[in-house]
Amino acid sequence: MRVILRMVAWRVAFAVPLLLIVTVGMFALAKASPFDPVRQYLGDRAMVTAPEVMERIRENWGIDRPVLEQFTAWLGNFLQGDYGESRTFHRPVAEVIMDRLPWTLLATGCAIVLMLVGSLIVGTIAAWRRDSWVDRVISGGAFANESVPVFWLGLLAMWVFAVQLGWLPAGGLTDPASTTVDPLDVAHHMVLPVLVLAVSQSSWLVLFVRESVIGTLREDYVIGARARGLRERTVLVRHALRSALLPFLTLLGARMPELVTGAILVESVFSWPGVASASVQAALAVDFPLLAVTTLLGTLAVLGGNLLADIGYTIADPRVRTLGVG
Amino acid sequence: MLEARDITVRYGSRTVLDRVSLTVEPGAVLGLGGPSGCGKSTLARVMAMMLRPRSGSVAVDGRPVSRWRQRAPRELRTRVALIYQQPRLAVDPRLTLREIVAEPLAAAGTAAAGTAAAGTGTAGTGTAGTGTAGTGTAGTGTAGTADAERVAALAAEVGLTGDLLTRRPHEVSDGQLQRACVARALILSPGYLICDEMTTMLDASTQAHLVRVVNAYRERTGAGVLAISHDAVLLGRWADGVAELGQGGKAAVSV
Amino acid sequence: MNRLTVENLSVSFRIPGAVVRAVSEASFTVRPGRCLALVGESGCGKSVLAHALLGLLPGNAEASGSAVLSQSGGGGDVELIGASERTLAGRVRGRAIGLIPQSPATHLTPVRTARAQMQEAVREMGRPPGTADELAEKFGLSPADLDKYPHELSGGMAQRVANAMALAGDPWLLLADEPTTGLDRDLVDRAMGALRALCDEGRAVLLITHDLRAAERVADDLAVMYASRIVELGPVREVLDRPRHPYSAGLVDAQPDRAFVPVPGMPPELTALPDGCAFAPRCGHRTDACDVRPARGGGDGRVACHHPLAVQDGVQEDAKEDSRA
Amino acid sequence: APTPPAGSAPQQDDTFVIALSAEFESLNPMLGYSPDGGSLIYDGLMSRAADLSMQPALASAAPTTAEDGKTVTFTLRDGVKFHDGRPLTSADVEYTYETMLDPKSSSPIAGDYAAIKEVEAPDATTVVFKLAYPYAPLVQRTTLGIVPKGSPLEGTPPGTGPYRFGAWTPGDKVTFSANAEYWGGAPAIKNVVVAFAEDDNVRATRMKAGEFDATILPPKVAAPFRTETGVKVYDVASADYRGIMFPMKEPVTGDLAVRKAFSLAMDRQAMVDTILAGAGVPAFGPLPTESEWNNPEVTGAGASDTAAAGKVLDEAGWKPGPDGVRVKDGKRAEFTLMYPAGDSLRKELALAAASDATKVGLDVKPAGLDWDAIEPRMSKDALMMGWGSPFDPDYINYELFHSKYAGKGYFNPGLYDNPKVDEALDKARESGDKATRKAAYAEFQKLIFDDHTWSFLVFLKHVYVVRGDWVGPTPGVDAHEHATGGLFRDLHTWKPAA
Amino acid sequence: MTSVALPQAGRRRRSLVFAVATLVVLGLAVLLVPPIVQLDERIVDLRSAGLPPSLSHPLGTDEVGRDVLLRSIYGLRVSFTVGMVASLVSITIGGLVGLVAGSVGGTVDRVLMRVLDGFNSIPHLLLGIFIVAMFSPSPVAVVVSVGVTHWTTTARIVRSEVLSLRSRPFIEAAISGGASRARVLRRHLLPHLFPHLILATVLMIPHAIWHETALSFLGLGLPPHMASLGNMISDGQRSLLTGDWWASLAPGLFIVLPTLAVALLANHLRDRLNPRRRSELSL
Ligand SMILES: Nc1ncnc2c1ncn2[C@@H]1O[C@H](COP(=O)(O)OP(=O)(O)OP(=O)(O)O)[C@@H](O)[C@H]1O
Ligand SMILES: Nc1ncnc2c1ncn2[C@@H]1O[C@H](COP(=O)(O)OP(=O)(O)OP(=O)(O)O)[C@@H](O)[C@H]1O
Ligand SMILES: [Mg+2]
Ligand SMILES: [Mg+2]
Ligand code: NI
Repeated sequence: MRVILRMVAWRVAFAVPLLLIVTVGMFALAKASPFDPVRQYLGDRAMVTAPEVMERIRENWGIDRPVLEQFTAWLGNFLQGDYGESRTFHRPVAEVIMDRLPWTLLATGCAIVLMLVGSLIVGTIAAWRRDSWVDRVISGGAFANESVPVFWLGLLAMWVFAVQLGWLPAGGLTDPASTTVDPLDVAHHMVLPVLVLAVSQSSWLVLFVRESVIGTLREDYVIGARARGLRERTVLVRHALRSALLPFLTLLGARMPELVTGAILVESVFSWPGVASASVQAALAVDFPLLAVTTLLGTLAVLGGNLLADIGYTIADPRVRTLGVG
Repeated sequence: MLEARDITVRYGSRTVLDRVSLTVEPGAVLGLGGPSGCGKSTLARVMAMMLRPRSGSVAVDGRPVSRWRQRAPRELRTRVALIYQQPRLAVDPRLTLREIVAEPLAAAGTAAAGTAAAGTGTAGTGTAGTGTAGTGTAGTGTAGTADAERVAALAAEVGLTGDLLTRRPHEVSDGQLQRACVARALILSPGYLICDEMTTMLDASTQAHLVRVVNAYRERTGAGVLAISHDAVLLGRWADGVAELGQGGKAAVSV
Repeated sequence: MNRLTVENLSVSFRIPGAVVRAVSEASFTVRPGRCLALVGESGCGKSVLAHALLGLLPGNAEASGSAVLSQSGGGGDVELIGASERTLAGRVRGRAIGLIPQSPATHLTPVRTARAQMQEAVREMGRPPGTADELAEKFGLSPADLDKYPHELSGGMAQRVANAMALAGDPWLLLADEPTTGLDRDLVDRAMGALRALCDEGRAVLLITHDLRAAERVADDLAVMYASRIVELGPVREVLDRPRHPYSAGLVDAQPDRAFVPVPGMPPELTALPDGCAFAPRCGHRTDACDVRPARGGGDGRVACHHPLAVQDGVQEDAKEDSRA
Repeated sequence: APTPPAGSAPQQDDTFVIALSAEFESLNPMLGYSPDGGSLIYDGLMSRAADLSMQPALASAAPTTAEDGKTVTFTLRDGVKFHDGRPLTSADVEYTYETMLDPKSSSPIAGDYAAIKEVEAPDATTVVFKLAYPYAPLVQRTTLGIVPKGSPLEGTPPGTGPYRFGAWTPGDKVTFSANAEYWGGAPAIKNVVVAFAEDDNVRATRMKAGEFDATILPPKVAAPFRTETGVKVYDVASADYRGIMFPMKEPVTGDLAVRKAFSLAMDRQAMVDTILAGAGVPAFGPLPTESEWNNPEVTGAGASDTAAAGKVLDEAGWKPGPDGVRVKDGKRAEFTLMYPAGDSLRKELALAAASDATKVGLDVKPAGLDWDAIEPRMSKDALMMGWGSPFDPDYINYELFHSKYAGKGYFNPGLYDNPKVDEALDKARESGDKATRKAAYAEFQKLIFDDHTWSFLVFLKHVYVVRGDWVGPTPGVDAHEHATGGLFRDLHTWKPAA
Repeated sequence: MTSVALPQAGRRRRSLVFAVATLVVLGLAVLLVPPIVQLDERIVDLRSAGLPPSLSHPLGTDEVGRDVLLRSIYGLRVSFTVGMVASLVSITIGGLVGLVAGSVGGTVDRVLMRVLDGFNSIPHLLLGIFIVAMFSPSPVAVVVSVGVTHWTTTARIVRSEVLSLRSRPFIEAAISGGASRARVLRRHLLPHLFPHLILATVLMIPHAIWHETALSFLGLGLPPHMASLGNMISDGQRSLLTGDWWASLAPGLFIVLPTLAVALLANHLRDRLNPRRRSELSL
């Protein structure tokens, strides 16, 4: 317990400078990128906008001022709780985030849970029935799944479940015609995106679980557990899988950025009004105020995910605990 | 002289060893007994520089040890060889027995191996009665074959037949594995040998055989041996003196 | 009545370019109330034999012969060799036959405490939760030590955990592979006492050990194994006091409280066992007859040797005489 | 209102769901929302009918323009109320325009209204536009929606249009409800939802699944809907063209013969048939044939004419080299054709154009780039462009072809400079007389056609897919951009077919 | 009799034959076809667009009349090179960082892990976009952008395994035997990590190809008209709706088949690396 508390404290202490560095990095990237925020802001209209008008917008935004000045101004405002105005959405950043974040959290949260449980079960079954057709289908499917763009998977799911079978709505947060946000309706609309996000991100997890369980299944302690006459399920879950959890937990933390990328695509395929899809628009439009906040959120998610993973494997593997992880 | 002075070890808040001192003289066999769980293996790890004690000091031939585990100087580390209590845990499951025995040689590089071999002289003159002649003249020929021969000789000396050397740990019995561990410990000609329950799972004949091998080595090189065992009879036959570690980690050395 | 009858059990391992004959034609019977001790040179196949009885051999092993488990409790006889995983897991392992593995530390799942694993075994065997502590107590393990993770256990503690855990399912037959490794004198006594008590309660124990003194105290019968074969099998006192196989005699003599000299020579390679007596190359009585493999014979079926030692203490009878008899 | 795809019956409920590819950036006219009309919430002073004629909307009649062409006066319609109940006054109009023009607002459309010097409201129903220079297209520009005075730049102010703004779930949809008091009559469709789905395939799939009532799709993706019952596909002509802009100051593309041969080599009909799946027509100039301003002389053959192209090149001294590529004075007839990488239509057109060009010995290398990478190279390399407005011909063309704009951003990046063109454009812009303007534009079209300033390739047809049977949809001529405009501009007049 | 069912040797052999055959056929196609049949990437043939598979076009033609098979073969060459190099780059960086962080520990570990968090904070897609945008789009830029962003996963896996391994007694025994830090890493830690590293490498290949597509689509990767599998897949996206399935099936298969083949080979390799598995199969 003390180890964990100390770890959390360390992480929190590290988080502040890290967040600062990440924003500076983001700012530098945004500056170095060849994208022109004004052109992106104007979109199609950029073509028919006089250069003088563009110049004026640039001036209004202050993006012609020195880099350092721009950054300190932004940081100052940020620390005072003023997150600025999103250029892509023409609205205050705080509002954009508040509108969208809950939906992203909801969908990705569900997807993470589904992904975890699903890949543990599926991966273990594949390892257990190694080289059988079940294993072949699972691991072949996982490799194929990793080769298929998320986008495709989304369209395919939509085609099957929404068009052909008509079981589930194909997209959106609620029924397009409804004017209220009914939880049941949202849940119904959430099924496909959550499923697709979970499936699209689970190849690594499934295969790594399989790999590790295959490894542990041949260890003496699993034979020991068998010798005790434990049920196969107990042997599999509490001995083989339990000891194989380490890389899996790590992967969870490490796959966070991939999950965000997946969320971006899934949100855009299923017209899910989350913050992830907004972040790509923000990046392409070099909408720094929004980009900075989405990046900070992303950083927090990654830090949180990694911290949980680290705590997880300190708990999962007592041998690591004795050495301590920083 | 391998000397441990006032060693205190704690795991978490539990004190396992409390100011224990122990000295292993070159050329002598010191037995160490004590109830199960009293900290004998822990003390062995401390003396092999593999565990940093909470307090206390270890000195090898008068040289105090200030850094531990990986950081301890190589020559000090290899000066003290430790035979672990659990052979299964102490070997890399991916290596063959031959690689396990040869590993310290390979790690030292062939130059060091050459001197090690030269230092011990005939390695294979075993008591095993196999008649396998050791190569007394190391440094001649290619270092690689010298190493290989040395490994083969040592393996024969501890009673490992040739077919076993190509197998991996899970393909041999625990006793065979333990013998490989003994060979591994001897291969760099350490000045001190710590045998943690070396013979505990071996049949009487093999046990006697290994004790002879260690004794022969000790006599040949003047190495000091710390023999940890529960078997008072065995220690009586083998050791020059026996120290008793009490429960709670108090040492009551009775030589 | 419960009984385990092993007949002509052989186990071999396929390895690249060779076959390891780890157990050859082993035959013996284990009955309730009796303790059979199995001793022999390191690497002669004792552990493999035990694993074979529980169907725990790796994939490259081949077992032949038969090992029939008869149980009075119903369910009929079970042929252990070649039994299905389901039968073994559901009826045999833990419940009918318990195993104390030789390297207890590696047979514990490293990421869970000893207690968690112990409780689990007790629970799955349908015994009350308190059993875990009771069993630990039986082998002199304090309940506090049960809360440790395997890597925090000392060698002896791990051994005690393993001993206790083997009894979780209250099996009538215990296969104890070196159950005293790493235990101090008191604990050895305690463990041996516990094993003896088991036998006295009407259970059976197959005790694999290197500790002949301990075997002498606990066991009823003693089997000596050499190079994959059981070369001598008889009442424990008989065998220890009057070993008839030269190897048995050497083994007895090698004890620290006796001569403390090893049996001369190297053990044979199990990949290239001679056609004749495997001990012959190390044997002082070797003759040409030894080129033919001796069967366990000699009236009481006790020893497999062409030149068994005389029945009288320390006096060697002429080998030819013996075979005449 | 999702109806099961099988159910082909017209709308059962009163909500109509339109799917668009791009989300509105804002719903505020001052920030550039729907300045060309077609907004559901707002009305401009004038509005545009399906035949592109200008009709008074918030103005009671067409405006009067002073002699010098620099003062334009509107009188407002009586009794118009904003959705919040406030009556419309000229102060609102003045506020809307002035705020939009205020540099501080950073309004992206401010440039279109550069001619306006100031807007005055002498009394409650009169609005006077003072112009910096005579600007005939002003009337066309007054389709900009009017908001109540004092409306902030953020948020969605009330309008006077047929629909009230309901709610906006960012990233998902915007809902509108009918304005029963609309001055033009209450709409039959009571609720409109505009949902956003950027990807064409996604829109098509969700349309198929019955989640949308109407959407706009690329022709190929729309094709399967043509055979579906209960769904109607409208191919709406547009002024939306794709063409290749040549850098005029470069040695190869600067040569008229090269440009002409290139244009002759284009198999425009194949492009229409294959790339546009038939939903388009070959283009030879910037104005569609539907436009009253179109000069019919500017035309050509749909198929390629490699013989003629070869002849043009031969005559100009471009002789085939050893590798088949023509050479003149040691200069290979090669140039790069850029296209925006994310736009598959332009990519396919660029590839088709490049392969057609190779057939006459021109070595054209396509390059798919991001717009930001394209921008600095526009004066050096040819570019697959897309523009087109069916409204006043002054729109865009002035900036694209007038030498005044040479090198200014996306305006005339090829540095085209023809004084005669400048003159024609200026004349047409300043004249209040339609006949004069028409003549000037006819000349302008002829001049750029003869110069082959651009190789126009195709006009697209915008394909709308609408579920249900409706009276009211009237295809007009679409512009390059088509948010809720286009077919949906008169949504409030749509009624279910009996 | 055995606790782990021994898989039929025949099945294993069949899968090996399949893997090798697939790789050989595709490899030969990639090596031999380009020199024989030239592909001019800008040439399209609108008059024969969207043809279903036939003798002259075994896998049909795409939306603008290009032969799908020929493009797939060219695409395979480009995409697999990019995918493999990117994968190796990321695995190498990740492996090294993970090894160092895990085995050195302490401050080095902390700092490396926070650097890693920093990299992870920016979604791959975005970081990739910026990286490619800063250099000019080319296969090298794609490799860099994917390699530089994807090492983090490997690094974390390796680190966690190292952490767990280095407290094991056998590592201590090696240290005690005089092994240097580097030798412990190379000889004792690395081989234990191989299964994970191999798996990660194989999985990264299709992932890198996918990233290449995403970047190309934004105008930042390979030229969108270039014959790469990623481009073909994104071009073929519509075929789901328009019915010319062959346009996307072929490039899809060209990604999945070699990936599966490599995965199968890797499977066999991992069997050889697992000592117990190895003896079970008598390898
Ligand atoms: N890594 C560890 N973490 C926590 N406690 C430990 C650890 N290793 C050993 N211990 C505890 O330290 C004590 C001494 O252990 P050690 O292994 O030194 O005993 P020992 O004397 O060798 O016993 P045995 O004769 O049974 O092998 C035991 O109580 C054990 O539980
Ligand atoms: N998986 C395997 N593959 C090949 N050979 C094996 C395998 N397992 C064991 N053996 C061999 O079988 C023989 C018998 O091994 P076993 O473990 O039964 O010995 P043991 O009698 O228990 O010895 P010890 O007293 O040393 O534990 C040994 O020679 C060993 O090398
Ligand atoms: Mg110990
Ligand atoms: Mg054994
Ligand atoms: Ni990625």
